[in-house]
Amino acid sequence: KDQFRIAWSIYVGWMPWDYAAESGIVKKWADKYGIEIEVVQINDYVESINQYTAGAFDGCVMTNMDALTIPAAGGVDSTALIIGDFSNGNDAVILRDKTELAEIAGQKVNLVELSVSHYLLARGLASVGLSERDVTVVNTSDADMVSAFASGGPTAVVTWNPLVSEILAMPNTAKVFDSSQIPGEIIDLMVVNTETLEANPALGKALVGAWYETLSIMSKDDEAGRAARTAMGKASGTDLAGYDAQLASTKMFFEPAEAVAFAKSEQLPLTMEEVASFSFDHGLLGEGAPNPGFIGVAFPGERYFGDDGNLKLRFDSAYMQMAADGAL
Amino acid sequence: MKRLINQRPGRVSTAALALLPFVVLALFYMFASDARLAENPNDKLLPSFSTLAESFVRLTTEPSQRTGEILLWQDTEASLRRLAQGVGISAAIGLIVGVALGAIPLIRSGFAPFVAVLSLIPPMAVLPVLFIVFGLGEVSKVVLIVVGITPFIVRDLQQRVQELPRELIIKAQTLGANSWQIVLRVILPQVVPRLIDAVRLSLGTAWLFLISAEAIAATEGLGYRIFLVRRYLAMDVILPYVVWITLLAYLTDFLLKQTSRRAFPWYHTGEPGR
Amino acid sequence: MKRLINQRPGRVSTAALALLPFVVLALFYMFASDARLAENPNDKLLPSFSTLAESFVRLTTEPSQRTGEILLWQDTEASLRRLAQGVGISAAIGLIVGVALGAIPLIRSGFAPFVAVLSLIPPMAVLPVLFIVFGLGEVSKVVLIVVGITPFIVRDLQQRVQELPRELIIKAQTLGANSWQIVLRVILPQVVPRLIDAVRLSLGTAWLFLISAEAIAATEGLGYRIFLVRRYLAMDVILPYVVWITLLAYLTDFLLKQTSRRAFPWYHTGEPGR
Amino acid sequence: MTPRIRFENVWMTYGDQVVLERLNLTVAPGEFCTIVGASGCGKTTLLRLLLGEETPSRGRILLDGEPLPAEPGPDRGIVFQRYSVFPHLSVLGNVLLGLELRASPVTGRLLGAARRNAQEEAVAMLEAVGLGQALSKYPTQLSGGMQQRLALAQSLVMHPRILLLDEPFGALDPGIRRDMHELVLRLWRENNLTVFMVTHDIREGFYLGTRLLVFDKLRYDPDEPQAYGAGITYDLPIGQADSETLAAVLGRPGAAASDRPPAPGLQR
Amino acid sequence: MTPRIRFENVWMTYGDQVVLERLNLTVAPGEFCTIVGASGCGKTTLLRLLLGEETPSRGRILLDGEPLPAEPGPDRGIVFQRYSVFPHLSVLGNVLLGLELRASPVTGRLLGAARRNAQEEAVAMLEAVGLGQALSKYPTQLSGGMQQRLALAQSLVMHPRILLLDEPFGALDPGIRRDMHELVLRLWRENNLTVFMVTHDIREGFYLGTRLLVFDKLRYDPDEPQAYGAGITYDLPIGQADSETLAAVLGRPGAAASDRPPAPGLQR
Ligand SMILES: Nc1ncnc2c1ncn2[C@@H]1O[C@H](COP(=O)(O)OP(=O)(O)OP(=O)(O)O)[C@@H](O)[C@H]1O
Ligand SMILES: Nc1ncnc2c1ncn2[C@@H]1O[C@H](COP(=O)(O)OP(=O)(O)OP(=O)(O)O)[C@@H](O)[C@H]1O
Ligand SMILES: [Mg+2]
Ligand SMILES: [Mg+2]
Repeated sequence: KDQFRIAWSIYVGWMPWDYAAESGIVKKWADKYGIEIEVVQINDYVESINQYTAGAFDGCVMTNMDALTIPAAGGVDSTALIIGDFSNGNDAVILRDKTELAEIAGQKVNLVELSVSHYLLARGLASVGLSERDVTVVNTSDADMVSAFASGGPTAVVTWNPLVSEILAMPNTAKVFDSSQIPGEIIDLMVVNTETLEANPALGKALVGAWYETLSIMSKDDEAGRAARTAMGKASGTDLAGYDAQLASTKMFFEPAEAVAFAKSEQLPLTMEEVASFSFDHGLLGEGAPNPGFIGVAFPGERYFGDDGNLKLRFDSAYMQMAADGAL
Repeated sequence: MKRLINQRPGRVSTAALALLPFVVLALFYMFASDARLAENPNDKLLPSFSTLAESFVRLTTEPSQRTGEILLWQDTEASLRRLAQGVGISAAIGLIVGVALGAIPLIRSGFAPFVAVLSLIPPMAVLPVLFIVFGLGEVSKVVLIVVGITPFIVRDLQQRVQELPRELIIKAQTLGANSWQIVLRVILPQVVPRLIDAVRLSLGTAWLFLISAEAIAATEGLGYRIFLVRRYLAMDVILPYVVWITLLAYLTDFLLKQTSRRAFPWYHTGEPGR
Repeated sequence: MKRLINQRPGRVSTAALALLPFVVLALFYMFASDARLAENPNDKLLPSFSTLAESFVRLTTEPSQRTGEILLWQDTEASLRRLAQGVGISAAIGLIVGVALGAIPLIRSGFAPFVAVLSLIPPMAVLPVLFIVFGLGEVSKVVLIVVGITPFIVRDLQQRVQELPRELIIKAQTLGANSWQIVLRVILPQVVPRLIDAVRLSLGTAWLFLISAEAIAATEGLGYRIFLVRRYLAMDVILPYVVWITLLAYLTDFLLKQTSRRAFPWYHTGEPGR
Repeated sequence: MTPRIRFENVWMTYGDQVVLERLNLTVAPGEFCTIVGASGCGKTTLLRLLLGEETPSRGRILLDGEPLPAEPGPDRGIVFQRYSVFPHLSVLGNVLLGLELRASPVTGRLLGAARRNAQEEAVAMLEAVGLGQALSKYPTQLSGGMQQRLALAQSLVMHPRILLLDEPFGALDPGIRRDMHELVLRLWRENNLTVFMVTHDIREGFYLGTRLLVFDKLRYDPDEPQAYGAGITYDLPIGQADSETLAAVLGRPGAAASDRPPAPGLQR
Repeated sequence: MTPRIRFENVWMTYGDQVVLERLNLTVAPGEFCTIVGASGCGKTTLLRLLLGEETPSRGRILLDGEPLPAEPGPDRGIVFQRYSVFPHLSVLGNVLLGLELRASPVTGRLLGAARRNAQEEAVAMLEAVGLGQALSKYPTQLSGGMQQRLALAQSLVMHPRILLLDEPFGALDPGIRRDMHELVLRLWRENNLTVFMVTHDIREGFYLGTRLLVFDKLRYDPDEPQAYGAGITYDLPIGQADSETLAAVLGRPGAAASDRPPAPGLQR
């Protein structure tokens, strides 16, 4: 097999994929390894993961939580090939006319249910001694979050950028909790099908190569870097300034070595345990799941969380390591 | 052999023929599901019939964590309430505005083009405006249905009123009726069964808008559940819900048809029995 | 004074009356916009007319960064192409299946109930399934339109075929026609203008599905653009797009009507001139 | 005696098309005018003018010496060939309707004693037309002849001064037609009506009327068939109609029908 | 000579309702049978049996000694009161259709010389019925009389052995009707047809036919009106019909109409 399809959707940490595809970087790396890679934009994030899970794509961008609850829980053995970034303030809890997180108690909270926003809310509530029972969660589509809040009805929302900055621009709003207070827990990944990757290491190499070349272009504050970020901004519906603002609250791993270090860190298994227990509590691991560890997660260095007989999600730093070593 | 066009199946073969495509579909699903499950036993996309049945039992018996009610009934109740409100309001507006447009030339000249243009605006595109005006609560879901189907009902009823034989309007005038009386005693009663027809025609669209609205902001409802569990590809929930919605849609349609037959026998004479 | 029901406005007052609601709406918008902007000059919800005009000029002149084409034309072209394909395929299926169901009793017995059930399934609820089956490429957008409107067209055409006077079918047989010839020379040509009517009726729904499909997977198209800028509440882009879509919808409808009038004069005699 | 109806040089045109021209006609109270003429020559238009549904393009129409009201009213009843009764009302409801509308301008309904009185009146009228047994049926359950009886009863219960009939029996079987003729003649005499009745059947016209009006084009231009309208070519007080006149009426080539010039002919 | 049509003890029932009972009838080639009877007595049903659109519930029908085919075919032409021509085809197209269908089973269309020949034949037929000037018009542009001429031409161009007419002139003006009578008689003679014509107008029946069939219930049960069907109550070779028979036919009270028992009556 030498033709592959990967899916991405619009989010600050994934815009490099659009640039990489449009500017020919992906093609260059694919050619180098003698394969073809089609990069497909999908506007509905969940739909892209579903498609990947159903087998329509070989790779897809998603968060660590969704990687666990959708493909892994659906029995599709998946590998987190690239750890692109973690949210460092990009996701936030916002209140209207209130300034303290504890004041959220008793309110209706608009958010995309069962998404990382939901997770962030749970973590935030725990940090002030509240639980989900103290609020009412209203599932609200992300596309309509801004206009919903502008309508004046909702008093509390949890969402991500660029919606956060749009909402914060409205009067009498305050950010009361954000992902910078749980650094490294909301992680944006490029996930590929493990079986496909094992059979075709070229896919992993090409993707990782293309990714870090793109990041090295966009990370520089020179003409080319600004042009790249401008393009990414436009494609996500904003401009350079808007995009830079979003990047500021995102901890991008511009250097592969950083990402490798993150993958090997002690924190990652703990984070995944936290996420698994949240997912289990909300029924995301499926009706048949007896405990949060039902789905095994593997980490670099032969470390595991959960049932290592049912490993379905693997954090693999090998390809990023090659990039760090300049071996691609 | 008779021409194909003249061949009519008997009673039994009609029933058999009618069942056939359903059976074929079920078999096809079964094979596809088996094939996928053989490859990946955790596959969620095409759950087996037994999983579907289990899941259906669970949905209809297990109480929800949030409210303690049975999920399916809770969702059904919420959705049907919204649907009934939305369709009810649309029907009321449709009746009043449609009759006014159809019966009174001055009003028709003033508003028919406006209504025609309104009916062309895709409601999904103006969602933000709807939110601003109607908020995010129950109201906005009902409003989306209303916005979605009222233009059709209004225009259909206007048409129906204009199709009433001119002779009847003249006859009413020769019986001394004033405009109001003509509307009240001649046009309205004749148009109500036609309103039911229009409502039946627009129910499909109403479901569409209901599900879209519930996908945008809700805490319960059939559409809400489908979009929520889509997040973890729980087809074992989605498929029973789809079947259930289809059944509800069929029942609503059937009830409306029967109500119309009962209440307006004069309207239904001459309809083919089959 | 004549009865209200008998009063007809003259030509000039008809035009004035028809314009009135549009003017009122524009004024109403202006006041609402001014009020909001006075409170918060950065308010994005109801941009002033001048902002809208600027934005419209930008949309119609500025090239897209992806392809270098003008955004609005690029989006329009993509959307209209999908719409045309989707509606074209639906019309073709509708014609073939509708005529088969309507003309041939054996086929009707076999498939009419199945089609009736299919038409009740709300396509929005089976979106995930559709995407799995048809992928997310261009195909899926077209397919969503097809799935959304074909059942209606099929059932409408079946109805129309069954409504053709029985006498004509008998007459054709006394002229020696076989079943195929009856379909080809008697039923099909009479049903094509009715197909155009059905397509016109379903265009609104087609737009709805197109916009929904483009919001899920696309990189260009009118629905995509609205989806993309919706998260920034860029009403200065959304409103011109909505007006543009409405205009396109109107034009499509008008073109279809005219085409039908030209091509099938026999079908349109006896229609009221107004 | 003031004439009931007087047409003074009435013209009726639709755009370019002249339908009626130079119409002068005086009808005394109690006359029974039957109107025949080729299809499309303007017979229905004449009735619409009498109804007030249309206003003459030129000239004027007087009712009892006053200008005719410009819209239909309860003094002029009508029975059409079709769609003359309300499908959503029962037989009784159809006849009650006029009484209810007259008595109750806002709700259009009567209650209690007033309703009972009106009901009695309606039933009496229905019995007069032979529908006493079908009070609670809907029009669709009635035969064509019964529907036309109902339409007559509905009009007559309002005691109009003028009764307009537009081919009221055109769709009926000959047998039923004959009964209807007797009914109409009886009602005409009993209610002291002035009747205008359009018919395609000249024998019907001769049999029923006190006066037969034959409509036809007065002049004809083959290049511009719509340039000239129809007028009254024969105005025959019945009884004076000897076989010669009859022959003349029947033989005269008309000019308005679309097929070929047909005379308003005898059913052979 | 084998009879063209032979009914042997034919019964026709719809569910409980007996429409026709004990029908025996022999019709020789070239006869012109006119059929009268009260509304709903089964006249149209008889034609549908002859078409093969319905099969008798009991008994059998023979065509030229063979069992009648169970579906319509080109040997039996028909003209209905309405919907007899194809609205989507021009006048010429309507008449060409049968010729095209016969010659081209797959496309149903003719091209080139074959088309020109068929066209000539069709035009000749249209001229015979007086529609030579309207070849490219659509039926909706024709008057009622012209439409019925067209329907006749369309049927006759196929040279059927039997022509069935179901109240073909019921909707026409008397003047136009008279022309149509002459046309039908001429076509009947020229084409050596066997004609069955249903009419409401008994005079039309007497004038046109060589044989008049009067349908009516043979027996009647007031409690169960649907229990007995109609049969032939009079079978009159025309010419033998003296005024006495005529009076008998006209005077006999029928039993089937819904309004009141009407006789198939004279248009008075
Ligand atoms: N509203 C109208 N606008 C334009 N032309 C009209 C209108 N009403 C009638 N006409 C024309 O006026 C002429 C007379 O019509 P009318 O209905 O009075 O004829 P008629 O004598 O009643 O014919 P028929 O015997 O067929 O009922 C016709 O040529 C018709 O086309
Ligand atoms: N398909 C059918 N199913 C049931 N009953 C039928 C059917 N066709 C005809 N009938 C009944 O058979 C009887 C005879 O009908 P038919 O149409 O033959 O009468 P007809 O003599 O042609 O009447 P008309 O003069 O009104 O045309 C009627 O009572 C009718 O209701
Ligand atoms: Mg008329
Ligand atoms: Mg009949």
